[in-house]
Parts: sequence; structure tokens; C-alpha cells
Amino acid sequence: MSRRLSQGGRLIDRSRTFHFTVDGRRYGGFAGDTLASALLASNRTLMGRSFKYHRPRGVVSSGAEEPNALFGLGTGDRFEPNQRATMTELYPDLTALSQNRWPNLEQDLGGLISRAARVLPAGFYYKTFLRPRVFWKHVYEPVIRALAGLGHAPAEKDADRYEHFNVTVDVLIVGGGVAGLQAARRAGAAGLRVLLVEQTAQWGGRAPVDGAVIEGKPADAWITGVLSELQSMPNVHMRPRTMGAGVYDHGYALVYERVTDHVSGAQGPRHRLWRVRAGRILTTTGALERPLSFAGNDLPGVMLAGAVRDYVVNHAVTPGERVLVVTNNDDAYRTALALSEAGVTVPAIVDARPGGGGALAEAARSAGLRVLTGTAIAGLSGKRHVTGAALCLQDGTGEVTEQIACDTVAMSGGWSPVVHLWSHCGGKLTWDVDEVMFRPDPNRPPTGADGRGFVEAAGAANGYLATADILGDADRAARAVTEALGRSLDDAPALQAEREETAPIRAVWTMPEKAPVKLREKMWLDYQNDVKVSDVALAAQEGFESVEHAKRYTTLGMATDQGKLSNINGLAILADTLGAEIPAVGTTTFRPPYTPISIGSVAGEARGDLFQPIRRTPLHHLHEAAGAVFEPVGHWRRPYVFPRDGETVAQAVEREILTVRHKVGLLDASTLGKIIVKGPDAGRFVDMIYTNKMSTLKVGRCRYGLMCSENGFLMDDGVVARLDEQTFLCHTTSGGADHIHAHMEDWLQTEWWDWQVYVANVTEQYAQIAVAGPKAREVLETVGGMDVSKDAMAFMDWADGALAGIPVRVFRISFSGELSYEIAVPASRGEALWQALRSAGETHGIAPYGTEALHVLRAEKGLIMIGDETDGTVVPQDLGLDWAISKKKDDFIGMRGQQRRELSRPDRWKLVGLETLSGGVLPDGAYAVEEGRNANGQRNVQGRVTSTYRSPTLGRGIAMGLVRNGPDRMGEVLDFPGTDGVVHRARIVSPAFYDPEGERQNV
Amino acid sequence: MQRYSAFAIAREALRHHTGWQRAWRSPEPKRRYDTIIIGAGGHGLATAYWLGKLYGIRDVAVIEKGWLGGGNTGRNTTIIRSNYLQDPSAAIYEKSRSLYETMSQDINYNVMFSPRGVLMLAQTEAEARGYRRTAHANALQGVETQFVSSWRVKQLCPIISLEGPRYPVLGALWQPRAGTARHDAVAWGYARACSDMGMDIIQKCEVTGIRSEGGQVTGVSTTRGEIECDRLGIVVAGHSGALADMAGFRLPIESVALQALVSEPIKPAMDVVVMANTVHGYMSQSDKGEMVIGGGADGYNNYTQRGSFHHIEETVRALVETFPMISRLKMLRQWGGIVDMTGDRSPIISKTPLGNCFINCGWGTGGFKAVPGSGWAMAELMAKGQSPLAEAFTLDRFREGRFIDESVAAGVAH
Amino acid sequence: MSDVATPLADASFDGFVSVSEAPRTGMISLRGDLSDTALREVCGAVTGAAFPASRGASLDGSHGVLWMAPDEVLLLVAPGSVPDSLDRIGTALSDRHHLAVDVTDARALISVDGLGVRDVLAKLTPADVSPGNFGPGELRRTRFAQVAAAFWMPTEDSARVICFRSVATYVFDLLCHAAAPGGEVGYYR
Amino acid sequence: MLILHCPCCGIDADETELTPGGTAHLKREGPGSSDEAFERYLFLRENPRGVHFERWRHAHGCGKWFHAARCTMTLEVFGTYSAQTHAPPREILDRIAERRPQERREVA
Repeated sequence: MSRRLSQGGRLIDRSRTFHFTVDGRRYGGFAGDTLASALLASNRTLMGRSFKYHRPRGVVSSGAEEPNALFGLGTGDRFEPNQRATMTELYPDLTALSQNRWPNLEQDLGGLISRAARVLPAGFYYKTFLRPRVFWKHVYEPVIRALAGLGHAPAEKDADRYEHFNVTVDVLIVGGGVAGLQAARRAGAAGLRVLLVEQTAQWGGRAPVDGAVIEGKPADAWITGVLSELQSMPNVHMRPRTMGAGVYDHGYALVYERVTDHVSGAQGPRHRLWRVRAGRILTTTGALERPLSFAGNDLPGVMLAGAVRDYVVNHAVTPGERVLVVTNNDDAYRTALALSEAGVTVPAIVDARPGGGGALAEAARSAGLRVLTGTAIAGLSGKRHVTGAALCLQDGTGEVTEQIACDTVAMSGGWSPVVHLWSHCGGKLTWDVDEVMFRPDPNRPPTGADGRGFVEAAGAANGYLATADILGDADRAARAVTEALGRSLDDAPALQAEREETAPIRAVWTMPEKAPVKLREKMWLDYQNDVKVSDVALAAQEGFESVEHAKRYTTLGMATDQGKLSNINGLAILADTLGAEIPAVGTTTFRPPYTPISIGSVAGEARGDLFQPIRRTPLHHLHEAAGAVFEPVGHWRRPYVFPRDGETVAQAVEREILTVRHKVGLLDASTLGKIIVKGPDAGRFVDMIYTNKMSTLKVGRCRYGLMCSENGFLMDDGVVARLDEQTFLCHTTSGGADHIHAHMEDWLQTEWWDWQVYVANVTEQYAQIAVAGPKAREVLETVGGMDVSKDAMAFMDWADGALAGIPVRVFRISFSGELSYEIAVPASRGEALWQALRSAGETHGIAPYGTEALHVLRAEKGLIMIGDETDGTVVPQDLGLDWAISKKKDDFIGMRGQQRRELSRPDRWKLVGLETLSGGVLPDGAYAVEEGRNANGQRNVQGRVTSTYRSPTLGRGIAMGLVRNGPDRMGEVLDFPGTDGVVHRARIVSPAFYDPEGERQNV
Repeated sequence: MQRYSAFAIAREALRHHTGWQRAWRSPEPKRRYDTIIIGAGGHGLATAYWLGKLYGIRDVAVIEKGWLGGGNTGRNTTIIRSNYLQDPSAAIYEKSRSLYETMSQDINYNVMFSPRGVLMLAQTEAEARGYRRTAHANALQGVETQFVSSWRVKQLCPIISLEGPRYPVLGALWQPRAGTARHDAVAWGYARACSDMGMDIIQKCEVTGIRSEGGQVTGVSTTRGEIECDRLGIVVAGHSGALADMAGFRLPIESVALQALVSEPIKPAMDVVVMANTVHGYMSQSDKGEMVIGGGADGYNNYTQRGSFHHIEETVRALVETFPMISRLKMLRQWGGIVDMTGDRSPIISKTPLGNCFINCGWGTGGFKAVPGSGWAMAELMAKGQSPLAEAFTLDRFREGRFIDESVAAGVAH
Repeated sequence: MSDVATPLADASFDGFVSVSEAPRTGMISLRGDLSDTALREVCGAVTGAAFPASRGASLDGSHGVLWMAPDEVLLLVAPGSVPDSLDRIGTALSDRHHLAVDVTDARALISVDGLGVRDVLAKLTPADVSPGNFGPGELRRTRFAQVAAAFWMPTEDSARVICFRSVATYVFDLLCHAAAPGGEVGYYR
Repeated sequence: MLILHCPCCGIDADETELTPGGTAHLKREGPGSSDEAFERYLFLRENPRGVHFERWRHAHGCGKWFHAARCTMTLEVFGTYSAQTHAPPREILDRIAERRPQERREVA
């Protein structure tokens, strides 16, 4: 059984007991435990179910690479699926749920699938579920989906908060083991701005567990010393529980800090995603141990040797009473020694190497441990857990030589440097035949903005496994980075570390070497996805020879551990099957993140009210108070309508329209863009920007203008006012202000940079209020302060002045067809003026109106709306706006584009009014059909509806649309099929439905 | 060819699956072929497949620089829909969608086409108008879509939040017969079918030159020798510019990075594909249980297959707002692909200045859904010299201003 | 004036640093030839502050000159003196190509005060706000989360943030989120 | 994530402060130009697999446009320079030639 040892445990505090719950059962553990170590201490070894076959799974590792021990953590709005027990620090009252099983982990019906494993090899689903066709969607797929997946989806909205943090540093060091600490110490001494991050809560990495001795001190003591040294350096920052998640171009790195995951009910953000810009990135990310491929290696009780050692030394937990150690290298002997020191029986050390190991092997023998060389595991006994192992010769085909009783197998297939961050941005790897590992190729690093390598790997991450070599490599890397950043580093004597003589590792990809297919079918490569040696061989046999094909066909390395345990073993098998060299097969691409990071942390603060900026007009609060219904227009919020008690939205819109037609209405037009164009060349410039001849506009007057893209299509429109000889004020659409301002700057800076013109976007300086309706003038006169009579201010005039003592600029323009004034006032005085106008207009029945009323009012007048009548494919000529296109100018932006064949075709769809015969309203977006179908069997069309409303003024439906040769077909009746099957019939009429002569606005 | 079926699997199981044959041969290139297709991605393989199936042209080599299906075919978010606004787009995407429905049976390879339905959310009045217009157009184009209420949206996708503080869901354009498919399987299945028709699929063979005489292509130079042909099809997505260069013409194309990501797998949580174009994000759940997420493209020329992370952030924040429950899921893997953007964001399936050379490119962010239809049209164009499905997608439309602009209906993302 | 509405109605928030709307300040955006002595002199005359170098923030109390671009400065003056200042600029530069506009009401000005102010800024802006790279006397135009903003530091432990009026609430809320208790980073000591 | 030096205000600008503007040094074709010339101006792009001369705007900074020479295969930046030019300056071309001797460059 797995249990807590009576003494030891460098990370746990036996004086602090925490209680926690898994699947409703209560357990106890100590501060410093992980969920995994605490469960092992409580003799709970079954921790999960595999993805494909639902096989029982125990914890196999002690770190980020864990593929098996995944739990749903927390409850309700703090529930999170797929949490690694090995990375979850224990805290009081932690609640966890096992996954991917039904009804429970012990009896999982899905487990029956593994009985059929024989007929479910890699890619079987590509070969079956083919008939009958409808079954895929309705039978096969739903069943497969229900069995797939791991944890359950969170049901509630996340209760936690997240944030981002931006830093710029000289060097980011990822990995707080001895290599990272030593490199930080050196780079820090050189005065570099250093950020050192470590994904776990502890500094020092594996060295203390491995019993390293540095400068004559035990690793723990040496680490404590270095930590205090680093803490004293103001230019060095250190973060535990912080993982280097990804490396991106130009030295950008994502760093993932788990701020409060390890404490229950803490205030503050849960995760903080650091966006780091680093001059250089140094990866001291260590190495990961590889499993060995032998039959039955997926049984609970089979663990990585290094992990077993971690649990014993760090948490004083032994995963079993009789632990068989199997290895192809020296490191696993450390586990055997640690176990026997802790009083745990090690029945044997099974070493695949004929020559066995080096000094550590000697130490094991002298500790009385039995060492079998040239030996391998032929298979394991046990259903839910290991009960024993059958041994054989590594070089044979699996004839059993001996049976050994054991409840745990500690395996080591050698160590693979963690090269993920090195590779994210294109760093290449080289295969080291002697060390049996891929290591970073120093000659092919990822390159940055300066064309030079910007990532440096050091220590175990660079392929060095002995402490002395690791520290030496850290010094080298620190120097390389420092000098690359133009600093110098004084020489420091190399650190002394004890080094035991080791025997070389042997490449062992299957145990035994010549294992027959019957055994290979029981050798797991990817524990979570249930990919076996035989599956990779099958992929190769079927022609999936590229490592990418094999990966995708078998799903090897596509589980939540992204192949940290399985990739190297898998591609070795692939190479072996293809008779190719491992480097020739190559690796799959490493993609960020290194281990999964919360989606919440990626969104950061941008949720709820902060999801996107809301732009509020200076009158926003008044509208809210008035109960306005708002509409998003870009990031703006505009009042759509102001319903009164008991009114529906539709009723309110009608009332607002009639108010403007018969009395007077108030519109918040503040969102309209206002751009000042000034300079000796201003006239010349606006003549290029607008299709109209704007330079001839008189001071004091306004003119409606059109702007096109260079492609010729109508882009924006608005009223231009000439403020003085050198100054124009250009109004744009609400959505257009920023875009048009940028458009103007673009042309001024990059095409006509010798023209003397300055532009300024003053949109937000003003609140703009439209006072529209027959009583508009009376309202302004009641407010008082300016002569707004017809003679003083004719249609399309503007004037500066004061109303109610507030400085204003009044434009006599109309988008409703009624007598109308648009009043610009400094934003800080907008509310005051709005109030003044409302009270002055009370006797006239004044009321605010929203964007919907505005749209209907303009449609009744046949005035186009950018975004309704235009969609990026419409030229002004299509809208009968030829009058606004100057014939005198020899150039303007869009002129050349409009001369192209398609845009100047005579039979283009052109703007008309549409009146239903029934008087009803045409459906929005409906198309006018004509006879026949095109070559692709689609119904031929000859026009479409662009705007359609019920006009309360006229008491019937009105619409505008684009129709082929429309203006020449007045009176013709067109068919508009609706999506409801009804065909709506409408007559082509002039779009000016109301007051075509424009008498009402010109009074 | 070894037929695939449940029975075949059971039979092979008896001999521990040692009897399975190669899915496709990998032959040495011959000296000459009737037709060469450059590019063994989905579009290239589909072109070869239909050349063989519909026109009996089987002396075909499909030449691939890397591994078949190794480009965007294996990098996209596998959405298949045809609810496009403009007639030419709707025609080819609907043709494609309908071919997907029977693809698994046609090629005896399960591509897992899952017609689970696609919802395109309308989150502003303008977007709602755009989708109502699309629904009207689709009805006349023979594409089954409808504009549905927000209530129906919630019914179809319970995890969605209708009340974003910004963009409440006003409704959606719903295409019930749209869905997803297993992207790799499409390439593998077509490759297997082409190989079975006797075509040569030549991987790890890079074209280094295109040889022509008197305005006609005579063959290609490759890293595996000179190969002659009577007809050439260039179907190489991100490499189109380079190939066009070799053939001596220029394309109205710029290549940019488009990114995607997947979450860790969870039990079934959504049964439809949801696209939210106002906030630039779309999401579906794969059969494995991963949330498959995509968003907008970068704005600068890039061939690195790595994008800028702030686009991932933008996409993710949009989807956290739309589906609050994903906040506590984890991002498992993110990646980028290179997409070719044309002047109007619509593809090119066209003749070229070289008489017997044809090009199929510029699919932008929408290529996967078009694979079978694009191959169908390209094959027809190469075999007959013209194709109704391809007619509008010519190379010269930009000169004349004859754009096929889909962005007008806000249906920009794919 | 009582009927003058500021963008944030004097809102304030206390987290591990305090966030509050700064007193209303007159702002004039001036574009022209920044090397022109006449322009530099009139800037000094209306603000009482020296003319800044590139990316400089030259302040005399709450008045001063902020370098915005190679051809643009933002003048901070007393709210009441904006019209007069505009007149003086117009006169001084009458014969020179320039553009001066009142943007007092187009902007919001927010104070962030307390130890840890750099940490709060670093949560929202990609700009390098480390002491060695940025400090009092400098102005940084950049973005705060999703909108444009500019900031300077009157002292080592305070900052002023300028943004557009329409997004004042958004930026204020961002700063509050960043400054909320429990969010201390302790990076900039 | 690109970081480009803005030659106008001297900031090393994070990509999120910048707006990309496409290929640089295009010659505007107005009325009177041929259809071919106009098509080249608006649509036909070199789209190089290598050094690309491109436009960027420091939109969330000083607001100025500038040009950059950047490799589309490695994202290496050979320099940024004024937008008020019709062709890349000598020193940029020299730097490219020095770092990429094999790179083929026809200069406008």
C-alpha cells in the first residue's frame, strides 16, 4: 500500500494538518503536500481514467507532465476541470472530483471499452461508422462524444478575477532550479534587469531531492544562500508559482502566475498573465523523465522513478511497500537508494544495460540491493494495481526468466530536456546519440528582431544532467546572454559540485528489444490517449510516415500533457518501424502554452463592464435618467428610443417621429464626427478628400459632402462648414470619425506631405444637439441669445453665438426634412443646454427622439444612410448623388476607381423608392426577383431593399432600394419574395416620399 | 483498394492489425503526366479526385513540397457552412457543403462530417439587417438558412449568454445543415482515393521551376527531377505567390497569419458551431471534447505560421463574454496558419496568362469548407476550360472592379 | 460654473493606490513647427512652463506643456484662461501655419496616487514603466487596455492619466480594477 | 509580437500600439492611368517571402506613419525610416545587403 513515512519530508509541515474531500470522501494531509502526495499518503492510488479505453490510472509523475491524475477542482462558480493533482498545492477544505467515469471511479462502465481494445486500434474511426449515413450525426457521434472529453464543463459564470501585467526586462530566466538560480545570480551581478520565474512553489528544482552537494554544502543550504543573495539585488525579481508559458517573436514571452490558486478564499486576482518583453530569454527548465515501454506499463503503481523519489524525499510518502526499480540509466538508482534509506523494500533493480550502472549502482549493491543487468520487464500482473512483475532478457523476445512480487514499479527511460520554450519560436534541436536525447542546437536558435538568437538554454534544459555540468553551463549561458546585451561579466571561479562516475545510458524503446506484437499491444506510450507501441507501428505501416501524420493518426501527444511523456518514445518507435534514424523522423512542432493556462487569464480584466470600452456622450446620464433604450453604434451607446410608461418601443418611435413632424424634437447628435482641417492648402486637400468641390464653399456656409475610398466606393458622408479662409469643419458619420481622421492623416503624412494642412479630431470636445421640427425656431428664441431668424440664419448657414448664456455654434442643417438647428456646445455644458432647451420647449411639447426615429425621418425624405444604402460596394452614382460629384475637378480620391468598367456600367442597381401595393412594410433585406435561374441554378435577381419602415407620417410602409436601371423604371411593380413564403409586390417610385420640394426645412 | 468497414476491422484484429495496407502509395515520379497538380492539400487532392472521377483524367501527379495535408488543411477550425451573401460564393460553398454530406461514403473514409448546424450571432442592428438580407439571398440561392430569434439561439446553445453588457444577442443566422468535419481525414481520404485511381501522390518533392513554351506550360522542375505535363494546376495556398512568380505572373494576394486554439477536452457542452463576428470569435466543440476557437487575422505580411498573441487575447475575451463558462477552462494549444487574402477576400479559381496553367488560391480564412466544391470547380475548369462555379472568381476581376465582397453582410470571419 | 459637468463627476476610489478624477484643467492642442521660437515662447507665456524636449512633460504645478508628437504639443492651463490663451497663440503665430484648438472638454484627466503606482500602470499599458526607463518629466502616449491614453508622473509615486472623455468611465474602471486590494504586485519596489 | 522603433518619437513601440498599413512606396495612380497600372497600384503585391518594405502607424503613440523593412520569414527588422520617402534609404538597403547577401532586391 502507499502510505506516509514516519519521518522526513522536506516540504511538508507535519504540525499543520489540512482536511480535503475527493469524490465526497474526506482525507487528511499536511501543509506542503500536493493533492497527489496527500492521496498517495492516504493509500488512494486510483486517480483517474484514460481518455479512450477508460482504463484505471494512477499518478505517474510528480509534476507538470502528469497525464493521469486529473481532477475537477472546486465547486459551483469556482469549479475547474482537468486540474493536475501533482501541481495542486493542498489547502484546507480543498474539494476535488474524479473524472471521465460513470457511475464512479472504481466501477466505470466505460471501462468495458478496454475489453474491445483489440478492435479499436489507432484511427479505427476513420474506417468505420460509415453506414448508414445519418447514423454518424445521430448515433455514432453522440456516443463517441459522451465517452470522450475528460472533466465536466463548468456550469456557472467564473467568480474570480484575472489581470495582465506588462514588464520589459533584459533577461527572463524560466526555471528556478540550481541552473536558473546560478544564472540569475551571475546576470544580476552584471547589473541586468532579471526576471526569474519558477512554476512550482519551491526554488531549487531537483537538486535537493537528488542529494546534490554544491560548494561542499547540501543543495538546500546552498539554495538558501543564493536566494538571500538574489533577494538583495534590486535589479532581480523572482516569482514562484509562475510558469513560462510561451515564447513569441521579438523577445515577447507569456508568463503565467497562479496568484491565489493555493489559498482558499483569498481576495485578489486568481491568475496574472505576464506579458514580458525580454532582451534575451534563458530557459533553465530542466528535464523530464521518460517512461519505459513494457507490457502493462499503464497499470496504477507504475511510476516514474524520479517521481517516486520526489514523493519519498519531499513529502515522506512511499507509493508502495515493495518497489521494483527498472531503468536504462544510472539516475533511477538514486530512487532505489532513497527508498531503502526510507525503509521501503526494493526487491530488485532491473537494469536493461548488460554492463549495469556506475558508482550509484555500486552504492546500491553495497546497500544490499539486488541488481539485475541486461534484464527487462516482460509484463506485469494485477488488474487495478501492480501485484508483480515478470522479468526477461532485454535482448530477447520476452521469455520470462523470473517473477518478482511488487506493488510499485519505478521506471526510468532516461531524461529529455524541456525544450518547449526554445522551440516555440523556431529554435531547432539536435539528436544526441550518446545521451539519447534531443537538445537545443546552439547553432540554430530562434532569432529575434536583430536577426540573432534571443533564446539561450542552460543546465538540464540544455542536456546536462550532472549538477557540476549544470552549474557550469548556467555560468556559460549567463555570460553569453550578458555579452549579447552589451554588458560584461567578471570572471568567477567555477562552482564545485560533487560528481559521481556514471555509466552511459542505453537507448531502450521497448522492453524487451524484440518484443512481439502481443506484448507491443500492451505497451503504452500515451497514457491519457491510450496510444500504444502497436498503434504507432500501425500508422507507419499504413503510410503515415511523417511524424505529424503519425501523431494526428494515433493522437499520440495530443492529450492534455501534449506528449511530455510520450513524444520521444513515440517517434523512436516510428523511426524504428520505418528503419530510419530518429533525427531523420524529427519531432512534432512545440506550440504554446507549455502547460495549459486558464482562458480567464488570457481574457484578463476584459470581462463584464471592462469587456470593451463603452463610449458615452456628454448627455449619457440624462438619457439614462430619461429611461432611454440604448443601441451600440461602434463602441458608442446612442439612445435608440425614449419609451414612456406603457409604451411599446414601436409606439414610442412613432410618437417621436410625429413629435418632430408636428412639434419639435431633441436629438443627441454628439457622436457625429467633427474634424478640423486647417492650413494654406486646406481647400486643395478637402477637394481631394471629398467628391464635391469644397474649396468654393463660402465662409459661414455649410455643404453636404461625400467621401469615397480609392476603390471608388462611398465611404462616409457629412456636412462641411467653412469656418474661415483656411479652416474647414468636416462632420462625419458616428462610426466614421476615427477612421476618417486616420484616413486624412494617412494621405497628409504619406502622400501629400508637402501640403500645409493640419487636421484635428475635435469630436469629443462638443455635445451636439439637433433641435428639429416646426417649432424649433420658437424654442431657440425662447432660450434666447442668438438671432436664428430665416434672414439671419438661412438654410445651410452656421453662426457662433450664445444660447442661455452658453457659448454655442449653430448649424442650420436638417436630416429630418423639418426646420432644424444643430447646436454644438462644449461637452461640459451639454447637459445644461439640453435642460434649457427642454424647459424652453415644454409649451411646444418638445421631446427627445432616438436613432430609430431619426432613421425613419430621413427615409421619409429619401435621404441615404451610410451602412444602409451603402455596403462598401456602392458608388455615389448608384444613389443618384451625381450632383455631389464635381465635374470640374481632375482628381479626387476614388475618381479613378469609379472609371473602371464594372463601376461605370450603365445597368448598375440604382436607388429608388419602393411602395408596397398593399401599403404594408417590405421585409428588410428582401431581393427583387426576375425570370429564370443562373448557370448555378440560383434565382435571378434585379434589386434589393436597403431600408424599410412603416412611416407614421404617411400611414404606410415606405422603402428604399437598389434596382437595376431603377430610376428609368418608375411605376414598374417588382416581386420581393419573403423568407416566410409570402411574395411582397412593390412599385418603383421616387425615394422622396415626403415634402419632395423641401419646403418644410426651408422656412 | 482494401475496403474499410467494421467487418474489415474485426477481420484484421484477428491478426493484430498486421494486414492493413498503405492508405496511399508513395511512388517515384514518372517522367511525364497528362496533368500535374502542385499542392497536396485539401484543394489540390480534391481537384485530382474530381479530375479522375468526373473526367476520367487519371494520369495525374499531385506534387507536395512537404507532407500531404500539412498546410492549412490540418490547421483550420473545420467549420463547414454556405450561408454566404453573394451568388458566386453561395453557389460554390453550397456545392461544397452538399459534397461533404456524402464524402465519407463516396471515398470510403470517415471524414466525420457533422451537420450540427452553425449559428452566426447578430449582435448589432446593422448585423441583424445584414443577416436578414443574407437569409433572403440564401432562399433564392437554394441555401437553407433562416434568421432565428435570440430565444431559439439559447435553445440551440444553452451555454451562450444572451445579455452581454455590450452586444446582446438580437438573433442569429441559422444554417441547420452546416457543421464541421475531421480536417486531416479529408486530405487522407482523398489521397487514398486518388492513389486508388492510379494517381501518383509525390510527397517531399518541391517544385523549383515551371517550364513553358509559347505561352504553354511544358513541365515543372522539382527537387526530384524534371517532370513534363500537358496541364498544370497550381493549388498551393501560402506558396501561390512564389509559384506564380515561377510562371511569370503576379497575384492580388497578401499572406497573413491566422490563429486558432483549443481548450482541454471536456464532456459535451455545445452541439452547434457559434460565430460571433461583431466581437471576432467563433467556437465549436470537437468530438474529442476540445473547444475549438478561432478569430481574426493579423494585419501584416507574415509566413512564419506564428501570429501575434494580442489577437488570441481579443478572440478569447470575446468568447468569454459570449460563453462565460469557458473562463475556467484551460487553453491547451494555440497555433497559426498562413492565409492568402485577395483584394476582395474572395478566392481565385482561374485561367492564367499561360494557356494550360490554372490556379486555385486566395481562400483567405475560408478554405476548408470549400475543399470538395473548389476541387470540383477547378477540375471542371481544367478539363473543360470553363466552369459555372468558377466563372466569377477570375484573376482579372480586380482590374475591372468586379468584386465578390462578402464583408458587406458582416459574415467576415470563418 | 455650477453647470459645468466633468467627465467623471469627481469620482474617486481607494485601493492599494487611490484613483480619482483630477481637477478640471484647460487643455489646448497645438500643432505647428515645434522648433519655431515664436511657438515655443507663446507656449511658455500661456503655461509658465519651459518648452519640453521630445516626449517631455514640462510642468509648473498643474500647468505645463506636454510633447505629444513631432508637430504637436498639449498645453495645460487654467480652465478659464483657454480663450485668452488661444487668442495669444493666434496673435503670436498669425503669420505661421499652425492649428490650435480647445480640447478641454474632449479629454478626461485622472490621478493615480500612492506606492505601487507603477504596478497599476503596468497592468494596463505595454509601455516600459520601470524607473530606469520612465519617470517624472516624461510623457508617454500609449494604450490602456483597449483605448488610447497618455500619462506622466508628477512624482515618483503618482501619475496623471489623460484619455478621451467618452471612455473616461472605462479608463477609470480599469484603474480601479488594477488597484483593487489583493492585486498588489510588488514588482516596482 | 512585433516591437518596432518609431523613428518619429523614438519609442520602441509594442505591436499593440501600432497599426499596420501594408506595402510601402506604392505610386498612386489617378485619373488617366491605365487599368493595368491602377490594378497594380491597388491590388497586385509582391507579397515577398523575405524583406518587405511596409507602412506602420504609431496609432496609439505619436500618431505618425513610418516605414519598416522586415523579413516576412523570420520577422527580422532591418530598420524603420521616415514615411516621407519614395524609396528605402541607402543605409537600410546596405544593412539588408550586409545581413542578407543572397537576398534579391530590385529597388524602386
